[in-house]
Amino acid sequence: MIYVYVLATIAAVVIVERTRSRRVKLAILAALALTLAIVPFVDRTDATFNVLADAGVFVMLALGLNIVVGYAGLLDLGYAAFFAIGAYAYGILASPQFGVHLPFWAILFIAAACAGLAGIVLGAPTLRLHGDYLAIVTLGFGEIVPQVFQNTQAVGGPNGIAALDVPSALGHSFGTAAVPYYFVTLGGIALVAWVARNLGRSRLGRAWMAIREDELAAKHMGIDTTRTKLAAFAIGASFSGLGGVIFAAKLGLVSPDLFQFQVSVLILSMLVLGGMGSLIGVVVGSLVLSLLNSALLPNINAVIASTLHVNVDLTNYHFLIYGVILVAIMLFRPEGFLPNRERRAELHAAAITETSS
Amino acid sequence: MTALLSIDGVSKSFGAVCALSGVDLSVDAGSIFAIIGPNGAGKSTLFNAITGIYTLDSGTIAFDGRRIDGLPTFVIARRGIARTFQNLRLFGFLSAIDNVLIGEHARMRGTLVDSLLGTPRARAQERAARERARAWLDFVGLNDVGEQFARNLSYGAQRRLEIARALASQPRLLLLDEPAAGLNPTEKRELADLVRAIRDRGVTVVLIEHDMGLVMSLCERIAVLDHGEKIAQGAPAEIRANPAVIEAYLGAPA
Amino acid sequence: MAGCSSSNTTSAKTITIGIDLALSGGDASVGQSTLNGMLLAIEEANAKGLPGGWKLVPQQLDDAVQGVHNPEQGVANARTFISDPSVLAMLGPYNSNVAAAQIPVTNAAGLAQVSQSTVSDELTIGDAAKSLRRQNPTANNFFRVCTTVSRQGTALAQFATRQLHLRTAYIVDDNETYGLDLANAFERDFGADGGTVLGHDHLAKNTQDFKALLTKIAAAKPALVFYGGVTSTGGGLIRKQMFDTGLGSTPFLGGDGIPDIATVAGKDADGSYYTIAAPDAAHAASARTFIASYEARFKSPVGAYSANAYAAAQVVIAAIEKALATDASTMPTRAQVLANVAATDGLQTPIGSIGFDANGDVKEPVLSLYGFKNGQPVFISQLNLTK
Amino acid sequence: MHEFLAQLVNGISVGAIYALIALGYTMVYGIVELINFAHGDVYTFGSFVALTVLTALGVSGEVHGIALVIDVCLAILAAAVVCGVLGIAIERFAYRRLRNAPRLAPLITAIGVSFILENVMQLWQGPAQVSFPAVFANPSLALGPIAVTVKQLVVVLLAVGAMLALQYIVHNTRLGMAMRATAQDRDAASLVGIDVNRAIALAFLLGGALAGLAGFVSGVYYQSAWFFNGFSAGLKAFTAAVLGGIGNIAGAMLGGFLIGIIESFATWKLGGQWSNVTVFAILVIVLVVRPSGLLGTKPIVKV
Repeated sequence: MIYVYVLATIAAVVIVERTRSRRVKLAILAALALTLAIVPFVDRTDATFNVLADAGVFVMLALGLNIVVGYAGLLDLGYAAFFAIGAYAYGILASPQFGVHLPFWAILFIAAACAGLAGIVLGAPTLRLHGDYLAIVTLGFGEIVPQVFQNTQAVGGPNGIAALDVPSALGHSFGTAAVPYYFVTLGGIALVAWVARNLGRSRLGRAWMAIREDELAAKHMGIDTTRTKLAAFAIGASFSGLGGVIFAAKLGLVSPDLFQFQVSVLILSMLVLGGMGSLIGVVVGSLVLSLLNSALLPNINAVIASTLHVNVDLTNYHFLIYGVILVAIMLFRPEGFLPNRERRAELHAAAITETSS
Repeated sequence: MTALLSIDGVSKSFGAVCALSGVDLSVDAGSIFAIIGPNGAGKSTLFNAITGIYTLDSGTIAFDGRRIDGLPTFVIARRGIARTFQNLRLFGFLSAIDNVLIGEHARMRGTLVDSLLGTPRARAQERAARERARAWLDFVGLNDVGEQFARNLSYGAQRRLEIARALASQPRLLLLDEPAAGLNPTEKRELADLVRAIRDRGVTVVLIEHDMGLVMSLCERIAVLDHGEKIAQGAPAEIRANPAVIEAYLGAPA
Repeated sequence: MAGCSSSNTTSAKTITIGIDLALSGGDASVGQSTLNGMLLAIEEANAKGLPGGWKLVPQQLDDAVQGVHNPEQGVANARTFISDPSVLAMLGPYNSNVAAAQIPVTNAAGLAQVSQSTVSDELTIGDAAKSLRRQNPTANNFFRVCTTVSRQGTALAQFATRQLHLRTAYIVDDNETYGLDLANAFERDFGADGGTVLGHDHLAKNTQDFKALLTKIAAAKPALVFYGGVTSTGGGLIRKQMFDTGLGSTPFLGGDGIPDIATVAGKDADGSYYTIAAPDAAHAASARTFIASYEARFKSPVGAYSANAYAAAQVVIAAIEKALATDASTMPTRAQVLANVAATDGLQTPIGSIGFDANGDVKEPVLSLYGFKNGQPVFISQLNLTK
Repeated sequence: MHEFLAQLVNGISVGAIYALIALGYTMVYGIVELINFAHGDVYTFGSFVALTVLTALGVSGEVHGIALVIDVCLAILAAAVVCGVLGIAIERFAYRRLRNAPRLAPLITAIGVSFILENVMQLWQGPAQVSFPAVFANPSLALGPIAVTVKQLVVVLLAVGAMLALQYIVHNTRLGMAMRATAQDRDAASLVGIDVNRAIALAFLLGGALAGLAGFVSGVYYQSAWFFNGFSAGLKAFTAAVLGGIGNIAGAMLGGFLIGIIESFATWKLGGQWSNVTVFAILVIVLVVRPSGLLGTKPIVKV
């Protein structure tokens, strides 16, 4: 069923993107929202909504990274650092270890602020750097942040912080079911996507794109590139701070090995696979990769047994399958599933220069 | 008349190469001013020094009576100096209208919250900015290309788009770096008309140009640079008769 | 639907045992051999036949994402099992932090979970464990056939001071949950037993080169080097590189994470000591049989936790069989299986007789101490701990 | 002082391996501006190829005299050739089609190829760490007050030799010239008749061969190999290449040695758990002060 839900959602958002009529768009979005809200009351399979809630967190993260990489063109290979900061904020502010028990909803704001601040602090040294030099410094921060958590016994060292508080809403505890988190991530995605959309059409968003296209020309347009870039880091990071809180609360645990380089790479892959810069693309890319990683690949034996009626053991081939899928998608759709207008044009332009040269 | 831009003893060298040495220049408000000189004379370097890309080795640059040398490029731009580039630097993968809108960046107000939440205020401002942008496109004669990618426009259109983008910041001084390069005679004539129209809107124009015909017919004052030094300054007729200028252009008499 | 399909495709009289381990990436080496131990037990039980013609079906899920064990995926897998009514019990995980994330979920669902290797004290003991079980505080559902790290640390400290008569130690750990806890336990008890700890260092992850650390240790001239960690995070390489740094003759002690260091260190493993939370194979017929069948079935030597894994599976299988013995006409409930697992006592396994205390830990843990000779493990003595 | 020197020697030896891998990163980056994330796995692949050859030659322990030279040369040759070809194959299969695609597309295929290689090696050599024969006898040479093992000497000599050879190839041969021209401006290079595809393939060949050499070196140095090693070694080596100034051969070498030394000293003075943090912190500081790395040249703003 989970595949049906995800594919239907993807179909709906793609139609929304392709439709011109504003009224039709709103109608489809409303229908989608309603359906997504009703589904958990019809389908009671907890595991399904668990996967969807996990995927939802990654959608939020990918939308945040999209601000930094897709909009502002700053290649960030250490995005998991901000995710870690958000998650640890929840670990510290809502756990028996520290005896602090702030409500989940308050921590969402605090963590977004903390992560945003970290975005500014870690972004500042990178301002003079270009392209891949920027990438390697962010990669460095991505390595440093979780290792500092790992080496700090006050936050549990390698054990991290366990038995975190269970959030509650309107006096009802979330309990251990996944569905409440599913709703929280739905809300989170809606919020983050809406903000990202606003930004993309705003003065700030255009300034990011100007920097992405030509930093020097952007300066000549009176754009304060320092502040503008820091704003990208801060806003992108704060999105992942939100995601981190939901992630930690749902898991009931934070530990440093959750935020390694692989996570940054995973989120970046979601972005590139989906189509950088395009909100719909990013959502689709992160849903597809999440599903692949947390539903399809772990269950691949069972899925093949039930669809093809052959019994094979592919547990040993996880990486191979994943790698082949990544390579194949990129070779056949280098611009991603649903690229934005600029990417499509970029590729088209490259193809023209290719044939003409 | 008061000098809008005064450049005083400006020097800049890159390693052993001296790109500018002791250049003085003063541009009156409301004029069309040309900087000419052979290739490598330091003309573009001077523009880069004005817009703060290069830090000066010595000398001062003042705009409207306030020093601007040492300020970051974006601050200089916000003071009211806009420019175009010798090798077009448009935001190629953005639409023409977005290019112009980015030009308006410094003129638009808006807090972070406006950008984040898309407040009614921000949306109203956005609509107004878009209308102004269209007007600028009309002004430079690009009425129907708004949604096309900048890089897909014809060369001449790209040149004009760059001017529209620069004008969108409502500058008081516009620096045009070889605006006529690569244009055909008709386009050059249209360019001259455009520059005059810009000046008539109260914008002072400084241009670097190689086309002498254009320079002589369009500009009120001309400065000549050679090997990083100013060798002459004056009205077109004076420049045309100046032996040092002739020598610089034709080479030292054998 | 996420992984709920296995029950639909097989015949009606099947019971699924969920297995959650890290099976790909950096944890694959130990994950695969652990999985094999479980599969072997299930295959043997099916071959022997269950009451009423029931069949056991293993369903293994990988909790590694992008090559790293991942608690979030562990929870997703646990929920997959919970969503599948044919899953009556769960085996695994390998890592303590995965277990810490899973316990609240499996506890709320009343699904028995038996782990072979998660040794962190906090999973079963004290307030920390209680807060993990908060949904259903009265019904513990998490059991483990391994002993806690603190017990191993105590045993090794006592061995070092009382039998090897070594008084100074340099401690290294791999800065992961198991390794750090073990090293801390050793440090505490070694000191309490009159030893002096000259230094305690932690490793950076994914390192191959330990010469800088060993040069520093050599300068401190310890009588022994203690290693908290597993072979793959550095145990084997450290032992080997001790010979490059003049520490070749210094004894090297570790816990049940390094029985396989000879695969990396070869003959240089001589001079190393480790504990296994089980009686020695030579002293238990069940262990000899197990090793023989394992090697015959998988054509590879047993891994560090293969026997534990086999024992954990035995616990679950026995609990299911006991439920079927009373009524084989319908599928047992999870509650029945859980009650039977909790009541496990005197179950004969390759790692000794297993029974659980109220926390879900083994009642009378037996620790065997090993050394190496010519790169082969040599049994030294058995330590009975009652703590 | 004594320990200082010993740690310096440790750092230089580790650094030599990073440097060899970093050279491959730098070659590839210099010519196609691609962070070849699969490069670390090519290096591990080299270890396994060398191991396979040594096993086939019947080497299981120390070898002496002429047999040592033959065995070592064969193992190096095999590792370098196989990895060089592997490098070309990866370029042909996963990168070439994407040369004009958005910049991040080949980055993702690189990651995909890395996963594929890791899985292939896991299936080939098993998931556990594999022991590697101790080819070199292990006496220490007294070098002043400190002891240096034969292995350490071999590692450093091979690395420096490889760098010199590479410098020669890149700067003094026609092929090297073609590579440099392609790196400068691909279109212009093809206009003057340079086979751009060949030049790029050559960069991957050389990079892969160096990774193969590094694989052999790390095998004999650590006497172990593991399918998962390449990931973190690659990350360090990439860091080294950037620290030195990516695209610059001497810079990659310098960066590699520096990172090895920093790691050693951080482990000595701060504790092993801080070594990675220190490496990356120094990287950040260096790049803030010199945004193009230590030996990288700052691009002049051309307007």
